[in-house]
Amino acid sequence: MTEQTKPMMEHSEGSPGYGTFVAVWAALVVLTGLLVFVSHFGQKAAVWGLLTITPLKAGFVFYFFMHLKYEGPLVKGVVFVALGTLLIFFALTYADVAFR
Amino acid sequence: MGWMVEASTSARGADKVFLVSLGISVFFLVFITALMIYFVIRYSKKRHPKAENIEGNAWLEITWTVIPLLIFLSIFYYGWTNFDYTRNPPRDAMVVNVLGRQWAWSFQYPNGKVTSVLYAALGKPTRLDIRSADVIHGFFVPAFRLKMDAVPGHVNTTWFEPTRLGSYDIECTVICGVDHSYMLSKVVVVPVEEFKAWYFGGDDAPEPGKGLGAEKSSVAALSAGVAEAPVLALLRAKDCLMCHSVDGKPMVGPTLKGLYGSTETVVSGGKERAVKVDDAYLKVAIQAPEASIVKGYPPTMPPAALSPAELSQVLDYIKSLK
Amino acid sequence: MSSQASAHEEPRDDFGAKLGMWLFLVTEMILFGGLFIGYSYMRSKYPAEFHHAGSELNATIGILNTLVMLTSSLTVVLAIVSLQRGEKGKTVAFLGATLLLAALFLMDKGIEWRGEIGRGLYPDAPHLATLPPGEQVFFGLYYTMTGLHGLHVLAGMGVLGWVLMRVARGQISRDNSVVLENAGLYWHLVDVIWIFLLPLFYLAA
Amino acid sequence: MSAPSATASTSEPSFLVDQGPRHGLLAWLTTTDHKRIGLMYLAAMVTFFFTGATIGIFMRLVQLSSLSHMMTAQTYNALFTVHGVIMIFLFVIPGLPAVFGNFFLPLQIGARDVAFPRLNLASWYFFMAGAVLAVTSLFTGGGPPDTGWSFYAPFSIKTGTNVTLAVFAAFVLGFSSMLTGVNFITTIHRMRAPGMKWFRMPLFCWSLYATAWVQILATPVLAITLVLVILERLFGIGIFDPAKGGDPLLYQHLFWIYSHPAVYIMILPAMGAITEIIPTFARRTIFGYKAIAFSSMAIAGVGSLVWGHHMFTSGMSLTGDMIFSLLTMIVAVPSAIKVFNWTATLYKGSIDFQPPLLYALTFIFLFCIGGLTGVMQGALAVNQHVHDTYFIVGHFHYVMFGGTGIAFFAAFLYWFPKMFGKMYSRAWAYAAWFPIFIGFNMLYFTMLVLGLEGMPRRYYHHLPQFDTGHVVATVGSWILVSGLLILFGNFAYALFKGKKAGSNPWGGPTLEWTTASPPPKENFATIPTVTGPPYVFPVEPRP
Repeated sequence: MTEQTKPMMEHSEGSPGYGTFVAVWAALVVLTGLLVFVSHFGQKAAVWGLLTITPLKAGFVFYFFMHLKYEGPLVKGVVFVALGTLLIFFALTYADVAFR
Repeated sequence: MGWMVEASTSARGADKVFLVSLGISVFFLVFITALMIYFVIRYSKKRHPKAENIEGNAWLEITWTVIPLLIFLSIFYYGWTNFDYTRNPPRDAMVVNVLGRQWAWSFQYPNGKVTSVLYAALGKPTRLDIRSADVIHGFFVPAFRLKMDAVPGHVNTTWFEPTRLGSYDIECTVICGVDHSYMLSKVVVVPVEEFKAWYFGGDDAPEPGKGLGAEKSSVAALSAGVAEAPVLALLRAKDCLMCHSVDGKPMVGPTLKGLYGSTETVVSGGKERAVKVDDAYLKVAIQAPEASIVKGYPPTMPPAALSPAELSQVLDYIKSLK
Repeated sequence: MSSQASAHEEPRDDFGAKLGMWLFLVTEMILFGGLFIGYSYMRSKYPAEFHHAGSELNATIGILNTLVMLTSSLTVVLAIVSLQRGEKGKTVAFLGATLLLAALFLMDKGIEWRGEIGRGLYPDAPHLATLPPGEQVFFGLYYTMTGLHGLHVLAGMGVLGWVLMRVARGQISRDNSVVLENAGLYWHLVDVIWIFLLPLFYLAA
Repeated sequence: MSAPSATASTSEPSFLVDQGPRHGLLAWLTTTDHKRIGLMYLAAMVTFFFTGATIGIFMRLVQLSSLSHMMTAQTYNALFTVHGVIMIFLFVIPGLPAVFGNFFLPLQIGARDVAFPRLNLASWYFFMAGAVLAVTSLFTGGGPPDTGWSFYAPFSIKTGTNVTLAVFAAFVLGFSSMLTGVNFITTIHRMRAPGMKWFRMPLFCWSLYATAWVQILATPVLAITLVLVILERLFGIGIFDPAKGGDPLLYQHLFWIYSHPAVYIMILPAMGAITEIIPTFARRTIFGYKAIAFSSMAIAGVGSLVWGHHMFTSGMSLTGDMIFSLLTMIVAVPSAIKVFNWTATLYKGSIDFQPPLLYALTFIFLFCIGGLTGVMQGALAVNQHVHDTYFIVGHFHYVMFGGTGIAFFAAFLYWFPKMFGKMYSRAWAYAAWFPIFIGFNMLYFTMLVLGLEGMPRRYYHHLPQFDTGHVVATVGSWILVSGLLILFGNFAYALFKGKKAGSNPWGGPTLEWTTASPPPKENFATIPTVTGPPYVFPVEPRP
């Protein structure tokens, strides 16, 4: 209502077309294939795949499909805070688990 | 804390931290309260009709951020060192296995002796490996300022070195069911020689700690089996009384009071049926309990190893509990 | 949004609606985050058991479902593009495709669960009780997490179905596309969660 | 607010008068007016508060040794569980944000309503549904739950009592809390009046903003934990059951990841309300506006990271113990900052010692005791002794009752004339203070002492050495309750027979005082334009 008129303009102009999203989808399929491929090289590779490729895929969905790319700093900040909090929850739980 | 007994080395450490943090707390509380009261009187509407709008003072803000931070951090450090102490038992400590279950403690010593009261030798470190058989319990000795939970699936370790003869309360501090508040016992601290005499003695070795006031407590009286019917001692020895009461109180298993002659619904093989409780049923229920569990109770009772003589003694006793 | 009788009608706040939706998604992320914390806690406790139990699952169905899920996410985002371009027919078609894919996903899931339950791999099953404790926990987590995800798929289908109906009736168009966008956001989050579930369970072996 | 440009015309009817097509109760139950929803929360919560207090009285009675036979141990265990569930989930957590937040957030930022009025009503229904479920759990299934409000596994998955339904009730209540959080954050971001910059917001709004973030970020963890307990009980999924490889400590982590931040959900809005009251009656601007605003955010942030201090005796790793103890000490700092700022706001003011200020200062005193005892038990060596004893019970009653509860009363005293347009008897409000203050300290300070002596919490039966303490505490509880009855009797009387209150009886500086008492349905005739900071004195008289 007030000073936040800036983010209102969002995607109305220059919004991406079908092609962009199909390309993103193709990338996601390829990454899935890569993940499955990597996980055949034993437990360690599977865990590394889990820790790197999966967040990358999730990032693609967030960034393009969920239009985060086209959002203002506020929505980006909200997502950042949520993920940061989760990360800290993990870290502090591991402060216990990893040192038992 | 003058009015409380410090009976171990850890208690001394904990009390020091307590007193320091108490002192700081009281200082802050008195300071803030006095200031508030003074301001309210000094700057009341009558005495000070025109307020001054002071929006803040950066230096003051920084001061009262940094000073409390430093104080709190030093309290943390002080608390940590004394805590660390209770978590690192010395190598020469005697290891006692503590088992909590609904609703009793038992203590097993390295030589296999098992007691329901914890015996410890004065000035000798005792390490406690604390386990639980069912749900979480809390092992708490106020006189030692010592507490450690008994968590099923975990072995939690702590230790103490008694500095005073006497008998001290053990209490359960984590809600564990209906008789949580009766899950009590004692630590009995005795001179080393007395402890050795009991520890290395045979089954008939004298109980240590007589004359320490231990027997005055109702708990100790229960545990020591003073003036108990022999059959009650038998039931206790076979752990029956861990789950069955003789006074009508619901526990893990059904109470034995008024049991004989009643009609119960039992579950056997997944089916329910009504049973009149008589000698035949009780014999089965004691020796092969998993075959017919009374509805509403967990199927956790182990078969009790009783000689025929003991069995008839128990049956007579159950009949007598009207 | 304020009441109908209002003399002062508030201007519609599309950005506010979207912000609210994102905040709601935050709660969903943390909801599943709690389960992920539980999973990693247990996995660090029982690495070998998780590895072994993971091999009991059918990775092919898991991967297939991942592809289904990704594609359904694509169709939703395409539906938004078409709505903003005013191509109503396409929007309806894309949303319909999403619903079909979602149904396919649930069907796959159902077949998979039936297979596992048939093999005695479900909580409190006599067979499962004979397995080492870590594997029992694995299956407990597996059913909880995939089950909760399945419920979200079902909820998402409900929302998208409702949106589809309103698009077909012309009640949602390029002027108020924020409704579809918010429904889409929800669906994508469901997709993201599945992206994580795949390696956690199916590729753990 | 220096010269807000607009005020309500007195001709508009108040929000208490039905204006829609519906009338009477139905009009209330279908309203989307934030003020009415706030009052509906208020009605529900006062009921729950007195229910919980009555249960508390019975718990105290049992501790008089001569009366210990009035109920069985099982009943006692059920009572303290129900007391905890009612007080925490139905009163303290939602108390200030749902009642005063709903009512005054839009008024203070110059808006007509919250961002999602219908969602707001839905939150109220979730709240009531949760409450109904909680009450139902007492009379169905295996009887009322006996696990304590913390539902610790594996006891909560083994006990035969009706834990499943009670836990589900808490789950639904969590939903209500989350949706309120979503609503408030969006409202604060989107609905502020023109010129109401972030640092022109009243500090109560800042505290609600911080609270809403905690509600959003922590509550879902509780939701999932409770779902796991339900699944555990229904299907035996084994995640918390050690017999199946599960781990009770995981339960504790997940539970406290929510339930410690929940403490800050309880206390932050209370601090916010106090921050409104003090400058109004000191007739001067708040000392250190930004410090207070930022400390709210800091409490919300760091407060979410200290849950492990509930687990110092659970067998957590030593590293965990150390990190959580350290963080616990750090979270005390922003609270200390607030206390210093409040005190400094009294300095060189022109203090009008009205009942809200008396209760606000009482809050500071009691909260200091609560906070400082918190610091004491944050020290690991001390914690080992006092954990799970009456010391803890005393401590958290100082924070939750002495803190949030008293702040609730202070806020009610402060805003009552605005909400209902009536004024209560100030003499009786002062009179109620004495029994409340004396009874409170007799009850809970004694608990602190009992805890140090080694009295464990949740004990039906206590050892004889604790007799005296229990008698003192029980007598204290009677005095406390008589004070509460006077306080609320005064409110009830004023509701019907109170003198008319003007639109700004206290000379409050913030926007809610510029509109009529009670406010009209649309809050403001025209949306005000804000030109300066919130606490500017002297307040210019309204035309």
